[in-house]
Amino acid sequence: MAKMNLLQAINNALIIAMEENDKVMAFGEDVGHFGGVFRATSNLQEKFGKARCFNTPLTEQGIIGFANGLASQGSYPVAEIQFGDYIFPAFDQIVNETAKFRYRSGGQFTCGSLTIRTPYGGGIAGGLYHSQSPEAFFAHAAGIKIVVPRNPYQAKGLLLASIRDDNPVLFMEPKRIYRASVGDVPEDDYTLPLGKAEVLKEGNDITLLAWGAQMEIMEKAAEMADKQGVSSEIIDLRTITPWDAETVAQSVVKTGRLLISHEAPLTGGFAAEIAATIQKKCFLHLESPIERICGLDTPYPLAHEKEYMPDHLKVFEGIMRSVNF
Amino acid sequence: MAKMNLLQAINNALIIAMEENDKVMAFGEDVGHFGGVFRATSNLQEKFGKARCFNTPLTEQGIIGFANGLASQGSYPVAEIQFGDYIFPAFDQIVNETAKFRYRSGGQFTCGSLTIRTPYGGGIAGGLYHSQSPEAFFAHAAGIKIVVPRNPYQAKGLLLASIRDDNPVLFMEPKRIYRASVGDVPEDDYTLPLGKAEVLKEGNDITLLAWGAQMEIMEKAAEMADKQGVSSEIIDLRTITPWDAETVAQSVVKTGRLLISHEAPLTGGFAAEIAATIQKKCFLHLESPIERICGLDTPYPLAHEKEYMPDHLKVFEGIMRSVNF
Amino acid sequence: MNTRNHLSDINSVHQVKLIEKGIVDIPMLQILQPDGSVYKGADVPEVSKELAIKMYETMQFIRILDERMVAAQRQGRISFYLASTGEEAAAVASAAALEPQDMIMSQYREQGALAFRGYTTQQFMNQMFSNEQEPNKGRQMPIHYGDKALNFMTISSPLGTQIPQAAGYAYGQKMAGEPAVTICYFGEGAASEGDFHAGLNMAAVLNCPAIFFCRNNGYAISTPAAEQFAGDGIASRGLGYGIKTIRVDGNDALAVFAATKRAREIALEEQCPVLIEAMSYRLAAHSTSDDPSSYRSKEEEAKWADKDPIKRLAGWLAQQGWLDEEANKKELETMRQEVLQELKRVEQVPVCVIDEIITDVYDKPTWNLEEQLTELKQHIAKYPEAYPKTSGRLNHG
Amino acid sequence: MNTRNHLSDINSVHQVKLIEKGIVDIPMLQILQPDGSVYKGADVPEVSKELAIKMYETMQFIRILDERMVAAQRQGRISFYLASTGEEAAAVASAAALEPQDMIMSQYREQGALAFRGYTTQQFMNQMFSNEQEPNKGRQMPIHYGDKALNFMTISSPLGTQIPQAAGYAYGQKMAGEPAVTICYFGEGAASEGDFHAGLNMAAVLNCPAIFFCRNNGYAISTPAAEQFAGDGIASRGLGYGIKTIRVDGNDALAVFAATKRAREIALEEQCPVLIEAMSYRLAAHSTSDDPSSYRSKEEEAKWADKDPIKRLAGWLAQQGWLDEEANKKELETMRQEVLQELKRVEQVPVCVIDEIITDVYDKPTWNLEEQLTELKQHIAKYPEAYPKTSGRLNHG
Ligand SMILES: Cc1ncc(C[n+]2csc(CCOP(=O)(O)OP(=O)(O)O)c2C)c(N)n1
Ligand SMILES: Cc1ncc(C[n+]2csc(CCOP(=O)(O)OP(=O)(O)O)c2C)c(N)n1
Ligand SMILES: [Mg+2]
Ligand SMILES: [Mg+2]
Repeated sequence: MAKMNLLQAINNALIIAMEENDKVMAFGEDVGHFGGVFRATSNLQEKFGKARCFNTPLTEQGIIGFANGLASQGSYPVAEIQFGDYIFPAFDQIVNETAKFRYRSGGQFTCGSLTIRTPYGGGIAGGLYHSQSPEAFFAHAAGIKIVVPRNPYQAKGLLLASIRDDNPVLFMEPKRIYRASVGDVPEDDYTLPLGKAEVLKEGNDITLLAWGAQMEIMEKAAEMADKQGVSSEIIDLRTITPWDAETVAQSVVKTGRLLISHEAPLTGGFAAEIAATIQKKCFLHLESPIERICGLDTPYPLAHEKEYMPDHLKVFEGIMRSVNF
Repeated sequence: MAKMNLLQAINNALIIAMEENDKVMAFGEDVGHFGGVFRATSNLQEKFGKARCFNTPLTEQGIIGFANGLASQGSYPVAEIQFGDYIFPAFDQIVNETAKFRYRSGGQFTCGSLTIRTPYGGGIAGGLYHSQSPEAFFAHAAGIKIVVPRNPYQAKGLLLASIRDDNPVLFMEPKRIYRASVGDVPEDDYTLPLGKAEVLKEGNDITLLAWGAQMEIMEKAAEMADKQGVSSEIIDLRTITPWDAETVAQSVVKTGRLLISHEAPLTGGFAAEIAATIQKKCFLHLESPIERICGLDTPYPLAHEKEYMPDHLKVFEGIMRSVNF
Repeated sequence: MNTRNHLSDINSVHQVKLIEKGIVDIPMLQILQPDGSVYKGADVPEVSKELAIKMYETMQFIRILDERMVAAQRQGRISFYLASTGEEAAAVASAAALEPQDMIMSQYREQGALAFRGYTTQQFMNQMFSNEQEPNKGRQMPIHYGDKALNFMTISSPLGTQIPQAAGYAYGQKMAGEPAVTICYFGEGAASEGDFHAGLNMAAVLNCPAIFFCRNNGYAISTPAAEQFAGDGIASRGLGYGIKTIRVDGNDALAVFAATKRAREIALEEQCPVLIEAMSYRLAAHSTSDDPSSYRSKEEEAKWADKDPIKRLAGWLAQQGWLDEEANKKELETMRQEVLQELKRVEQVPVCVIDEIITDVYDKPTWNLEEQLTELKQHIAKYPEAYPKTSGRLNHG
Repeated sequence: MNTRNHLSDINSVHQVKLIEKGIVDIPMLQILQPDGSVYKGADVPEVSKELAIKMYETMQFIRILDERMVAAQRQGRISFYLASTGEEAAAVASAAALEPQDMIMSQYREQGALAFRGYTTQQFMNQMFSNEQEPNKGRQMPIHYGDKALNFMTISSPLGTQIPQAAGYAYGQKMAGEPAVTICYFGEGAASEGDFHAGLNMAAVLNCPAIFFCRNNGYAISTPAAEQFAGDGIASRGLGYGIKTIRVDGNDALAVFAATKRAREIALEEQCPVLIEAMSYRLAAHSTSDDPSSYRSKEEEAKWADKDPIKRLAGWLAQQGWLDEEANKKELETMRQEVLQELKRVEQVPVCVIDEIITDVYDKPTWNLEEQLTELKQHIAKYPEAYPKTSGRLNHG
């Protein structure tokens, strides 16, 4: 065990993956010598050489196009997109190519070995273009998995699982807590399962569902609610697609209430999918409408960032609204 | 009044818009002399000259980037993306630029005068890349409107409204019924409101909600249900964002049941947003879970197209499941 | 900082000097004259009689297949087809210059390359009829071939996407130490996509052994090259990327062969990309959905019909004394028969069972796909007549 | 088909001929030597004393502003800053060659162009402090300026997006018959984006009067130019697009001025784009989030510090007898004072009222935004201490 922050855990996972399999390659803008603007790929070039950890030209569509080809050849690309906000030039390569590669070829060719890492989320005074949480844009594209860790331990285990999983994974890193989230992380190799949510705290009155950096906000809100005598069950979804509807449904059958929270704008966010599915699966058990505490339907503002964020106070209010329905 | 098919109605709307305002310009791949691969822009170059109706190089990101600049300058670009499936290279320009142009500049600069036209949808033996319905990918991006007409009359009125609306509009044309849908269309100028759903048929037992080419499938299914004594209220959403929740909610309060259908894959489709919102707004009125009859969570297959489609039989089954809940 | 790309080696000038079109001459490699005789002083590449005949017959086969399938589409037997008439040399002769281990990533008009690799009439038909014998499982439209055994990547409709992918694939080959390159075909239209820029630049910077083969056939559907770009073709872009570039007459099989052979040598030896621009003309309609008469003249087409690459190669073969007219006639007849027979056979082959609708989305179907399949099968069982292609084999196993 | 881009004018060659780097010489326009004296035989552009002083003082102002704001960021007074130290001539002298009606679309390191247009210290501060006096309403990070009155398009962080937009903007100016061009600034890193390719190609084909001004400063954050491209800079790409291209010493204000002036003439008269590559060096860190010491040497930086564009212009001004050292010193002192004063003032100005969180998404707030704002205001009213920036003015009107 070692104390690591989230960045160190990611770096550590990359080292383990690259040591184990020399087909694993890490690349992206400033990823090489510099180690990435957040330093997630620090020292990889020194350790594994310039051929396996390198800078690319400044083109996200190129990075993912290149990575798709490299994956289809049998290598294990771990491509970094410097900010989640800059993943959109690669949208076609991800949604039309990565996600459909295997299906269109009847399984002859795949990008299954591809992992795309990108930092996401707000709370860092980043404004419109350094704050977005784009998971929902990708959740509508069957064929890729989307994974979001909430802390260093999760980050390492889920990243190793993502790299090894035989499906392309979009691995979204909560940059607000890159350094703030520190915890015990085994130095050895381990993986955590994709597609499985985790119940962080059991409770009886309401299910709180979120992922990534939003988890600590759920915990804070749950504490507030606890003081009001409301017992929350907290679930970390961990994998956005394919998401673990069973764990969520089981919890909602028990609590009768569900609140989902994400930073991305409300409309068309992934909470909508969860709400739509759960209202169907748990129709007769729901005691109040499913609450969504999300970002506003605006671009991400800088000056009003605090107001924009689905913070613990808003989540708390949502909990109380739900239990008092 | 004239009989027009959907393509002719669109062509007619473009002519009216270009006659009225010489800042309206139509362009895209093969849009010029050829009139577009579906011929929606036929004769525009002859009528309005090569400067106002022209071919572009084959680059969707370029087309929309160019259109964004042109719109911000004060012109009225009507940019065509040849197939909805090929809009993704322009995703960054649409989601990060078009949609955020006004917000980020405090209203100083806007792409409000931009209209993006693109054919969408399956049922034409197009397989993975000539069949997609990408509306939900854009519905998560605040700042653009998304409009889908169901027939020639609607197409003309909504397209004219879209071009004149002071917001960027993604205008999605149901290509399966481009020629098949024929109807009376006034030759004069008229517009239909954006953001307003239309109740096509009143009914009491269930609300059927869809848009575009899916409307005729709803009507067919409603007829089948009618024979089983089930009275359906049919609503054409027409505008995906901002969507008319009020009209839908009013209907659901009355019928107590809702079925939403679209061709796009279920997970993360726009039906999810509608279901999530309506389960909240109408919680105490819902008598059965909201049904979603959608495409499968796979890329759009060719050989199994018929099986993939949310056809009238599947919708009918959904209706019966809902009323028999 | 490596100064290679920054200030060193740049001369100073003290008047505004415009760098303009025309300052570089990018000539076109031609070896065969229209009648098949060799240009004076031309370097004729080493081509055995066997290889020459194979190229020739592959080109002929493709012409026959194209003609027959365009007709089949008109008869409503397939939904879509896309011919390469007039451009057979570009695809066939370039493929002939490669080794089997080289990966081919094509756009869609390179059926000649696939045929040269050994794809059979039967395989072509299976794909075009989207049946269960097709390795891609009939999921894409006709002509979207792909065959892992032949190192021919499954075609994807979105244009240009294969270009950066080819750079990545080639990088992987290099890392694996394989004596192999990746060839990436695309049209001059597709070269306008952002992915072209990304792919070529990355290949150059990351030293990827890839051959970027542009078929400049003058049109992208209805859009003439003059409305596609304003530079000197696609070749002139090679310079900007620092990529060695060859322009070749795409209707001259020997020239295409020589250029590609050389490109492959460079790519492999120097571990770097090479760009080839093959000048040709799309004699065919863009596809069966297109009618070119509204955007170009019969005269223009006729001018290019005269430059038929098959005739040109035939002329050379004849001059070599390698052309056995009698044998070739028989061969053509066999091809025609085979195409007809296969057309008949294939119409009897069913599409994949419905279970395949959810496979290959992921490595294993996820719970939501399983759920959806179960529901779908129940639904089909309830309405078997509505889904005739699959209802008969619902519970096959 | 217009044959311009297809087969006419192409010479035939009968041996494989490689088109390679080095066959074109793309020299760099230099007028001033490091000490400010004019190169022998150089065409010195016509620049009045007044204009020369304005350029010089603008460059000085930007240097002062940059230094002060980097310090302010370190003190935690602003969240982010991005300096243009060493590159002032590129932005200022190019802007000086334009007319006020020309649209400027910048990347983010062209504060010099904005200052030249007349943006005041007060305006700079308002933006960097995201306050309610800022016309962009404080929605973006510091340095994302934009001012409609000055024809300076609001900056957008995603790189390269403004390049095709500039083509479109220029096309609109042309259609409107305006005697105006659009200048589009971008870095050599951003030139790797697909949007660069799309924008330049479209501008060339559609004859857009735009100046594409690339600041090649050797780095994109930590990535040196050599890992960004393998060709001869960005200028060598102009050829491929058929765009007239000028390479200029970006640290030579007079050369930048002359090149841009000429580019503007061509763009306007010939209604076509022009590409300028200005060779410079990012003496500053990429931004306040960056520390360049880990990826480049002090020696390299020192070498470039010697090429300071401000000193160079000062040398020339002195030789012209236009430099009044005393007056300049005063001017600098005034600038410094103004920056300090404005820094103080601006910290008192509030951010926009919360109602602005939903404006400008659409022309009018949609129902969902209205709903969200209402809820938000109720929420803030309930927890005013949690939202100190806005709770005080919740019901302002
Ligand atoms: C991204 C994308 N945009 C548009 C299309 C539609 N489309 C198919 S083929 C074609 C023209 C391609 O021209 P070119 O690359 O020159 O190849 P050619 O057909 O001449 O062989 C177009 C526009 C597409 N398939 N993909
Ligand atoms: C699409 C996109 N990708 C990545 C980034 C992150 N980023 C900001 S600046 C920068 C480097 C830009 O370098 P260059 O264009 O050379 O400009 P310079 O900073 O040297 O002036 C990067 C990678 C971004 N802003 N947008
Ligand atoms: Mg072509
Ligand atoms: Mg730079």
